[in-house]
Amino acid sequence: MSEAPWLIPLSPLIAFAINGSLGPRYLKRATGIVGSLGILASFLLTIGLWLDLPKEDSQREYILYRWLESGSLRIDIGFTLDELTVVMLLVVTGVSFLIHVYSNAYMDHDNSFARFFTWLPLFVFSMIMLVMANNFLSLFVFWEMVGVCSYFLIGFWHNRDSANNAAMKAFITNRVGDFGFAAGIFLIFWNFGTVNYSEVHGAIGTITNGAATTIALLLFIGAMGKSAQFPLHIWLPDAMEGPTPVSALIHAATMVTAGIFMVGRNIPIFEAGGVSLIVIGGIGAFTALFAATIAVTQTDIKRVLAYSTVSQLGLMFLALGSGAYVAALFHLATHAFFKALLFLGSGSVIHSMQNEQNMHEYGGLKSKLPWTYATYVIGGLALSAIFPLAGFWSKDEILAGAFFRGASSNGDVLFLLFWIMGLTASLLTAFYTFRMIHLTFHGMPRNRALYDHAHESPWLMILPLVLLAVLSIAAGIGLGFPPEHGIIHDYLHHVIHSKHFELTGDSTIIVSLAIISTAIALIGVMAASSIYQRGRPRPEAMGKLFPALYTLSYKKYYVDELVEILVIKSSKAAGFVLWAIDAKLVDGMVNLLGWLIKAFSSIGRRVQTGQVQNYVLIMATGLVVSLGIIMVMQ
Amino acid sequence: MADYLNSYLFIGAILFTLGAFGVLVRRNIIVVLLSVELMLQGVNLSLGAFSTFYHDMGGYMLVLLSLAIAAAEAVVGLAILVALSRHVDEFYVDRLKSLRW
Amino acid sequence: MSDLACTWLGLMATIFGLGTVLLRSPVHSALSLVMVVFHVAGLFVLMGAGFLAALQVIVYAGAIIVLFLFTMMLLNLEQHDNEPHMHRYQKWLGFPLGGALLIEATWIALAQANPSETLLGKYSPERLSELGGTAFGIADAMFTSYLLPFEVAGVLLLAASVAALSLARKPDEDIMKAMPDMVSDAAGSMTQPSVQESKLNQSPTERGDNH
Amino acid sequence: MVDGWDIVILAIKGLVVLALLALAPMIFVLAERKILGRIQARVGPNRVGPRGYLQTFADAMKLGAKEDLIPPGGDKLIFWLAPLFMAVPAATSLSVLPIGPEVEIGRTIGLWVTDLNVGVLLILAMGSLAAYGPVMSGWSSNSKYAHFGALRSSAQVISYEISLGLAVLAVLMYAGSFSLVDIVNSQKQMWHIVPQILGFFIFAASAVAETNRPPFDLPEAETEIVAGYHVEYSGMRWAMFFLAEYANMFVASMLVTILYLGGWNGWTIPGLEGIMGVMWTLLKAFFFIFVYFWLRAVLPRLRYDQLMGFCWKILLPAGVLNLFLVAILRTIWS
Repeated sequence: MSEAPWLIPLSPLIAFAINGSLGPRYLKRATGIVGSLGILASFLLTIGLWLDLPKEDSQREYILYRWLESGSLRIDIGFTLDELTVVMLLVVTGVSFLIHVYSNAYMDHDNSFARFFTWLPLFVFSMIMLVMANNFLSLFVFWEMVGVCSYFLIGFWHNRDSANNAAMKAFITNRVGDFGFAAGIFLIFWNFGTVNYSEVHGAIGTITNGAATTIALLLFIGAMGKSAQFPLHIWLPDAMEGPTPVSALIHAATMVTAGIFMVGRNIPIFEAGGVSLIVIGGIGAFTALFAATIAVTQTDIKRVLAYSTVSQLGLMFLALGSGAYVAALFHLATHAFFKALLFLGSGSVIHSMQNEQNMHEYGGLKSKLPWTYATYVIGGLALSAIFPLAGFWSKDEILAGAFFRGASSNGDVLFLLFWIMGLTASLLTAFYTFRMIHLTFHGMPRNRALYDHAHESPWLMILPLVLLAVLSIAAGIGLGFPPEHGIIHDYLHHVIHSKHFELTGDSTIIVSLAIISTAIALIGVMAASSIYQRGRPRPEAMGKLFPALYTLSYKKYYVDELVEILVIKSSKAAGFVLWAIDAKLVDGMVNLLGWLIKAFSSIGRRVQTGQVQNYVLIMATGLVVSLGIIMVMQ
Repeated sequence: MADYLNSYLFIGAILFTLGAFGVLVRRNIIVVLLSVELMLQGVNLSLGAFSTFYHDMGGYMLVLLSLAIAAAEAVVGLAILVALSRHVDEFYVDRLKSLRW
Repeated sequence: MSDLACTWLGLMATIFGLGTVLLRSPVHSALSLVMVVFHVAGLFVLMGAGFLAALQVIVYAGAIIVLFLFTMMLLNLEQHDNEPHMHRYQKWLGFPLGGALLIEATWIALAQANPSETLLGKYSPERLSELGGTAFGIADAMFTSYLLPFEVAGVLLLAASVAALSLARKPDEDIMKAMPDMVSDAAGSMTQPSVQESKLNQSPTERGDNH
Repeated sequence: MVDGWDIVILAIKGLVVLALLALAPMIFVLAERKILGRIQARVGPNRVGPRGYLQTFADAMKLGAKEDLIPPGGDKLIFWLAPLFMAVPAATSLSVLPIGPEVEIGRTIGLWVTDLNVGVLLILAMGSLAAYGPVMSGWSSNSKYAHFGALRSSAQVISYEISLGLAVLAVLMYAGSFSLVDIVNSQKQMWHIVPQILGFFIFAASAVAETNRPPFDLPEAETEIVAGYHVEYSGMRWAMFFLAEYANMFVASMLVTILYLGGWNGWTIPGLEGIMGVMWTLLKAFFFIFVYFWLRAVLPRLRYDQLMGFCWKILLPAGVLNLFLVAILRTIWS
């Protein structure tokens, strides 16, 4: 497979082309099969690439053709073939395939079935190309294409205003991040004269610390946009307006992980960039805690999951900032499994509850949806990081990484604070996860009409859930045991390793840290069970205990409103001022000029008789005169 | 040899001047167009003569291109004439003043 | 022999050129131009460019001027042979300008008395006979150094034919019926100025009906 | 090296062409009337001379004796020039048509008047000049029928010239020369009709249209516009139109023979190549003249829109296709 890696993105592209051209008229429901097969082919080819990965560094770049050449800028359509690519591709194509299968059943009643299966493979194609790119420009192009596809998919139900607004919000918020990202790429080209990864990484030592920091921070702004870090996280919860499989695809496996991947791919730049890692860790830890506190009070099942995703992405950035790079990617993979599971599970619930998303309308669905319930609990346990499920292994490593970074001699004490923030976040994570599970599946049904109609989803939706549940159980222990020396560490160590930080302690510390985090998660689980299952204390009472805090959390800290005031209103005001200047001053000057020209030309226009022959006469006179001058001169 | 070139160029100059005179003086739009063709004849002759005496194909090529341009010009000019006849039924250049606003 | 031929052809071309410019009837002018074309073609033959001569006759005489005659007959143009003169100064300025232009053009022609040897191109008579004649020489040049102008000329011809079609086309009545309100605006704006114009330019029609 | 004999031979050749121009139409007219009669189950002319063979001479004498009318209100000069514009191009075309191979009669003599290296172009040029006769006569006659005939004729000739030129272009590409003699010589192995059967039909149709013959005889459609552009002519002037039409038919037939049917190439007796060559050429040409008569007898006249549509929508695309095919064949076989 390393001879023809272009086959991997090709098959989703072909699926897109077939579905896009023939889908609406001829294929109709068959587009789902075409799309799924396209992704499956891609997944199988990725496995082929995994088994056939080149061992030598020199073969790890595959150039398909030269895309453009301008001055010293040379861009190839090329692929990076290394372990990081393989891991990302396995996660992306694998989870995407399961989501495609699931969508076949989930979207069954939608009129725009073919359109859905047109954008979905294109999205996966863009993501694959993003992951496989060998230079920043290709990365940027497909980074944008992912954004475009997400725009189409979030706004899939385009006759809903809320969906259109959410799509635009996602698109525009991402533009803010992309601005930083593009500026970072310009700086890279400015400093290195190339945008190829390997050349840039090789030459990283030649630039000053300040330049490297600037580049790293600008790139991180891009990552913040795509991976929904505070304050650019606002698009992600709104993006839940898209169909649930889209939410799963965008927010679990693919799009939001692009930022993590990008930082992971460019570790040398970030390590060279001084304080950038501390900034990354700080923003990650803050976002993790911040989003978790919001998730605690949300009532919309998908919104809880959305804030949970933001929170988990924050943890991944915390890992990257701490230098526990492999842990970040490990968590990326496990998170992809259990978050996709939870999204698809919530999709199954929503599907059976006739598109009701408010958890206060649920309750007691355990018996109605046994399969969904079972897999959902597994996913919830994994998200809460309960031993020995997948989330435990990866999250534990992240927190351990932060602790070691803070505690070690060459580390930074700030990271101990970040560690505590991460611990608090995981407490809240366990709490809101089980709050969600209790509200949805346990207790008495709160809406009888919906409850009576509820039924278990078709097997085509259950099958991906079961597979993901198995992965959520096994992936952590399979890949990450023993801690710091699991399969994934050995595999990725070649491409991602820290030059600066040795994040290991003796085993007693590791074990005690694991016990602490598990204990905290269990506390969260038990608190949720106590409040929402037994009603001791009652949930309403808890809300009234700290009304201000509750409202703050429920209103998402008023970030949207702040943005509205700070960014939108103020831009409008500034725009009004500028408009006034333009309309009065600039236009006035231009009008004055125009008036002057008009005044002068009212004299000059008398020359124009409207007769072509007069014009020709004047022209001929000019010719005769100029020829005459030449004649006389010689 | 050189004398020949001169005589061809002289004939070309006469034809060109006659054409230019026609364009300036005649009122009938179709005669004006014919005079333009006459100017092109003069130019073609000069180009052909240059080409022959300088042993270069450039002049011949330009004659060919000027043939193409003459054809295009005649076609468009006559189409305008047809359109004129349809709208104003007027073929004297000095009465067509719509260029003046 | 060829001195005589050159003089004769040049003289006749000049006479017919004068005829083109001065004859009252446009049809006579056009036929006079045909004769000019023949004589110019004869001069081409005299130069040894028979291919060009043939093309000249085919394109100019065979197509362009026939097209002129066709249009004249189509529009009954020959009826308007009394030319009114509204701007006499144009005519009186035309004569001195024409004379000056002739003097200057002649001067330029005479200035070419000695073509420099260094300017000679690669298509010497030997080379031409090696290629197989003027036609082959032109083909040789056309598809090498003059390929782009040749292609552009093709595009020009296409554009001209499209332009002629759209200019000379009658307003499409089917479309008018199909889209009444949209076209009524367009038709209004199309016909209105012409109505105004014909009113403004009202003149006694001198069209004698001979039929 | 011009000696006296050359001038004598050239003079003889010229005389032969003139004789052809004058005599061939007479024979053709008689043949046409006889053949038309046969096809339409009539007898045809049968009064003057033995079995009516002298009918054409009687007609010619009658025309010569007729009064030469000039319509009032017309343009005398152009009315007078128009028949010349018909006949001169036809005669000029005849002068470059080779009717046989080179023969040895004391010296090497080609059976043609001149062998121009742009012979085909000359014939095309003369063909395009043929538009002037109708236009001038139609305009100067000051008659609406003549006017219509002239309009139709000019539009038709310009249009069909294009498809004609496209078909000829393919032949030129195959032969690699503009000279008619070279073209005939290039068909020693294989006549051009074999690879260019499509071009042959395009050429034949266009040639019929160029000569204003049925079924493309709209410029002189008797039933609609009486006789078209020459309705006002009488006497010898009218005879000149008549002459020119038949001369043009002869030129077109010769051209088909030379361009597509191998000219004088054919089975021959050693020693008699000259005579056999002339015989072959004329035989092929006469066959095509017969086809002209045949078409007139059996086909109805086209409508005007059909005429234009046939040219622009069928012949022209087919001509381009033919050019492509021939280019491919030429590349493959050479």
